[in-house]
Amino acid sequence: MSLNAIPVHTETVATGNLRPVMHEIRQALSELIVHGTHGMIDLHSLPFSPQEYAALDEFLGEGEIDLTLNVLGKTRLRESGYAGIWRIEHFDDNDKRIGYFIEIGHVPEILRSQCDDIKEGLAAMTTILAMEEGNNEDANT
Amino acid sequence: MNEVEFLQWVKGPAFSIALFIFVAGLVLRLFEILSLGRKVNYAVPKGDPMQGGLREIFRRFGTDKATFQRSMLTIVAGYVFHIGLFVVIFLLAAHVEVFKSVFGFGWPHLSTPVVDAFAVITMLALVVLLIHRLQHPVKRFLSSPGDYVAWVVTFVPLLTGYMAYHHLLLSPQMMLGLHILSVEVLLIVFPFTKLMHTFTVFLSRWYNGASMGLRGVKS
Amino acid sequence: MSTLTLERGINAFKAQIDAPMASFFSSCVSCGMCAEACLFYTENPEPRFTPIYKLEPLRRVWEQEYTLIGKLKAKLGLSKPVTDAELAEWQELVYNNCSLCGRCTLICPVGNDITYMIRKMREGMVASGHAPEGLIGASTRAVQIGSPMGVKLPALQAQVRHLEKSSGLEVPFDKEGAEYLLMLSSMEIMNYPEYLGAVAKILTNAGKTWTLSSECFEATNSGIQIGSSDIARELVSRVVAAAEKLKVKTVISPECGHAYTALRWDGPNLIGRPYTFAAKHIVEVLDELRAEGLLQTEGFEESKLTFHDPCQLVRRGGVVEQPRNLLNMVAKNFVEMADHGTLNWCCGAGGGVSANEDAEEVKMKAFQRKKKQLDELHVDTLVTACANCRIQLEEGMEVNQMDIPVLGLTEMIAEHLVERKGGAA
Amino acid sequence: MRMQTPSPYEQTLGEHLRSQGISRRGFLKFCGLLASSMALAPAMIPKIAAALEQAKRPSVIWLSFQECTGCTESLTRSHSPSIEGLIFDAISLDYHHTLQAASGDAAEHAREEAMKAHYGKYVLVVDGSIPLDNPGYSTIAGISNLDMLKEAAAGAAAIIAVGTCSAYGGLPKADPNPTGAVSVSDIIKDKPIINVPGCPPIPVVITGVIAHFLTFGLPELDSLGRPKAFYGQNIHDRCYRRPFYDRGLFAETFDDEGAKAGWCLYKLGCKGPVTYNACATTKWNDGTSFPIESGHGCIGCSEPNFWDFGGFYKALSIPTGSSGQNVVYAAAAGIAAGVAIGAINKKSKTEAASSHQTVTVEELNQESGS
Repeated sequence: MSLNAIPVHTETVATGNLRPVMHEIRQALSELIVHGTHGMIDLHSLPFSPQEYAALDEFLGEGEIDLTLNVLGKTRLRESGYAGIWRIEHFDDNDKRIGYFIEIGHVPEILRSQCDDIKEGLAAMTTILAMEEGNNEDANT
Repeated sequence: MNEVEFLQWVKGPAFSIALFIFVAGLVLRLFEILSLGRKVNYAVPKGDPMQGGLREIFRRFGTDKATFQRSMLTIVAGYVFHIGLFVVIFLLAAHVEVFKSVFGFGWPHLSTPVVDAFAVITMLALVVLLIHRLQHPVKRFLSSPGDYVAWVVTFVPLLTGYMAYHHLLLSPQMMLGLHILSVEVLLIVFPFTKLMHTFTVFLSRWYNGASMGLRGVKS
Repeated sequence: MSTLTLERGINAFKAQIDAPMASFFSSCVSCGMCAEACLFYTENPEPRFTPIYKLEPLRRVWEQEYTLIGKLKAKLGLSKPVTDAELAEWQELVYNNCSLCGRCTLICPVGNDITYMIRKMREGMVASGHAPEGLIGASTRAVQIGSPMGVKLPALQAQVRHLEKSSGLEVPFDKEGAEYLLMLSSMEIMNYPEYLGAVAKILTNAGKTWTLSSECFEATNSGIQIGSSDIARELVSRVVAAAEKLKVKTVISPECGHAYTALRWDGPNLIGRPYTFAAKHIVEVLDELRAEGLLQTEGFEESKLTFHDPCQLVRRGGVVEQPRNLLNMVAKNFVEMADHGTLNWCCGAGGGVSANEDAEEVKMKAFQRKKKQLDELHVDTLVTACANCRIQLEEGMEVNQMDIPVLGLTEMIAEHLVERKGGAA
Repeated sequence: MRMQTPSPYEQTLGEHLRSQGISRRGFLKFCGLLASSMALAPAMIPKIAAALEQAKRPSVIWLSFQECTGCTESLTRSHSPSIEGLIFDAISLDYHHTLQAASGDAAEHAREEAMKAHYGKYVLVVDGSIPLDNPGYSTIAGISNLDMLKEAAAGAAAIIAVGTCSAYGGLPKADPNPTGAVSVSDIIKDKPIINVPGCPPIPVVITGVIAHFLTFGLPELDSLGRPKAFYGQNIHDRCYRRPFYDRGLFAETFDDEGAKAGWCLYKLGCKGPVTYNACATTKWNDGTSFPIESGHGCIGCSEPNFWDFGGFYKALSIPTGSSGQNVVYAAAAGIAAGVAIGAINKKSKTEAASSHQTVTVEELNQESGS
């Protein structure tokens, strides 16, 4: 049984955190333009009512990008209606959301191909190529 | 003793002791007063002492215009803090629960922000009255340590209660503990200080009113 | 011979303290409002003249003797015993600066009867030898001569003879079974002899039987003013004895405030039993006659006049409407003072102040309150129903160069009296 | 969770995760979630990543004393590969008598080995309280809890007291405390102790504390020895029902309209206002809800002596004694004392009245003349 099936219906409540978060996002966006700094806000660490989550969603709107990454479970990246503001939702293997961040930046940090991974890939590619070439040489001989 | 143990202590044994002293003290003080007795009055009454007594109990909540003008600050600030105290003590939900646990029945409460506002106004009125007491030549002259003790033990529970509610300064346990402790101090000193007027005011008004009633004095 | 000592004073305090006083002391929150209610403070604003402060030694005795916490404080040395020097210091506060007017008692928000306590405190002051000279003299004359002013029977008899001769009225002495026994105050005999004539005229005209007593004509009671129940009892017993001997129905208290209190309220308690007669103030008697139609007047005073309520009549006696009923019979232009009736301000000389030479300066200061009240009104005439008030008011007017005549209410009524057919006259 | 024998070469955590096939992206996601779980600002994520890269996999010895295994259950019930699972994987759990495959002498041997090999470096985790009345009340392999704790604590770098029992005595210590139960900090005074109370603690808080210890060392603690990062939040301040409290809207029973409307549970005994824990934000069961959200007041399980806090269903403000009865006794005592004092007063007054000497004018004049 889901929580919603229990006949407890919370009246609309305001924790008072919505406005400050909106302003924090605006501030981070202007920081991005002026100093180029990345900003991140952890929505899970704040008390938010479902209504406030919905209100924030509506405020941010939908943008052009909606990506899903497969990293330790899914991670969904959505650009908001405002360029540079991203919603980042981390899910576990059971598609349970375990993290919810707002990131302010040109590209979400996690989307970039990471140096370590690139290095590892380079190493792997080099090995594979070397092995293939080795095989070819074997074949040629 | 950590904060939680402190809170547990003030809610448990300390409260029991304070309540015991308060109730026993009240009863004792009433005996102390009433045991001194009153002589039979042989004068033929012109009016009903009982009626006069009851009338004065209520009439003295008000005052004549000239007296009001002469003692406006004392009366207005006095009223404000007395009403405020009543609201804060008896109409805060958390307090109603306490009374319910003592008496076995409760009553409706006001919403917390309303009581909160009353608490602030009450504290302001008390501060105004304290300043007035320190400044006014008669009040300053009349005031004994007992008057200031009564002020302090009334003010501190309001302040600590306000701070506990708003989670100010100390941890909520500590503040709530201090709040309850300050109320216990209030309860303990209550019967033996000026605070006793809470009850004797009705007795005094009744005695005075009965004398007035007997003489047929209508005010 | 035994002497008055501190010990006897403290003992008197202990004996006087009762439940109401314990309650009053427990209730005081030092709000200071009684100061504003007291003309001895408002006209001379020194904090020590605050009514409740005048009781401080008594309060301490109560706390030390009759409260657990007080006993503890005394044991710990936190509260010192009351000393003789303190009582000497307090004499000025308890006698010179209090007229027992009862205004603080009326205003006190917690309902403390401060006046009652001052009266009780004077018991201890007397017993410890801290009563003022003037009141001691008055009490001594009252006990020894029969009048605080030293008026003896022959003086009254002479006045009566003069009155009978000039008015043709009969002024009976010692008439057994008369309805009324008329009591007088020495002040009336000495200062306002018209009073006796006025009453004689009204009572005779109303067809009432009345008499004076040759054994006791003085209604004032210095024992009440000095605050000694022993002396007050002695004095009031004489009135009771005279009234009971003559088997009168009613004893009429004269135009005097504290005589009324002494006779009407304190008397029965001093002798420890109810009277066999009624005690009434002359104003009450006159109003009864008016109500019965036995008192009719004609003509009106044209001048603008106001009425000074004697404290003992209004605040301590409940006589508020009666003088107004009477005044309205004869006055067209009667105006009230801003604070009147039970809220009236004292003349400044009641409660023994007038008999206390130490208080002469103070009582003129206190009169300023009455002056302010009168200055607001611009009246031509001031009427009152207390000889003591009247003397103080006249003196105050003179000192302050105010040109307002002070009249006695009874005399004013007598002047407008219509002769009844069938009246004894 | 693998039981591993200590290897001479100690992998760093970063290396360990990578060897588990976790990509750098995964590592970043992990660090982000870790920051969130440690209640750290997202700006700390790069620092966490750097610290984790360098951190050595620590040896952990887990001792269970007077406990119900609820704390371990709390941890193991979290779904894998959850964030807490990953952290747990990142440590070398060398002894945990409920979880380890070995039993009997072999198990105890593993503990002794680990203690010897990592002396001064291992992390000691304790759940359960320690009975002091009689060592026989709780023993493991014939060793009393007290002895085992003292021995294990001697070589520990730090102690993490998991659960309210080990942190504060918990349920075993509840009045009348039949076993004389005490907390770890009552016994061990010379080692850093991190209290992770809760009955049980939130799993991610347990692992978050471990992660914090690995990345940044000892966390900042409050006056009750709890990491401020997780226990700095007052349940009441963070509660989504707080607005109802502020408006004075309270459920009076568990099934009234107020309860159905999700009003504040203060009157039903909620101890949120004096409780510090991360429940209101971190929540339970993979973020599903927390007790208040499910309609039950907070019982204050992360606070000392919560069992004896005047009843779970009594409002916080209610005194714990039986006040009604107290008032009756007090009134009776007051009457008894009052009657006695009244009698003394009356006697004193009667004596004063009877010793009164009549005042005469002769006396007055004599006195005034003198």
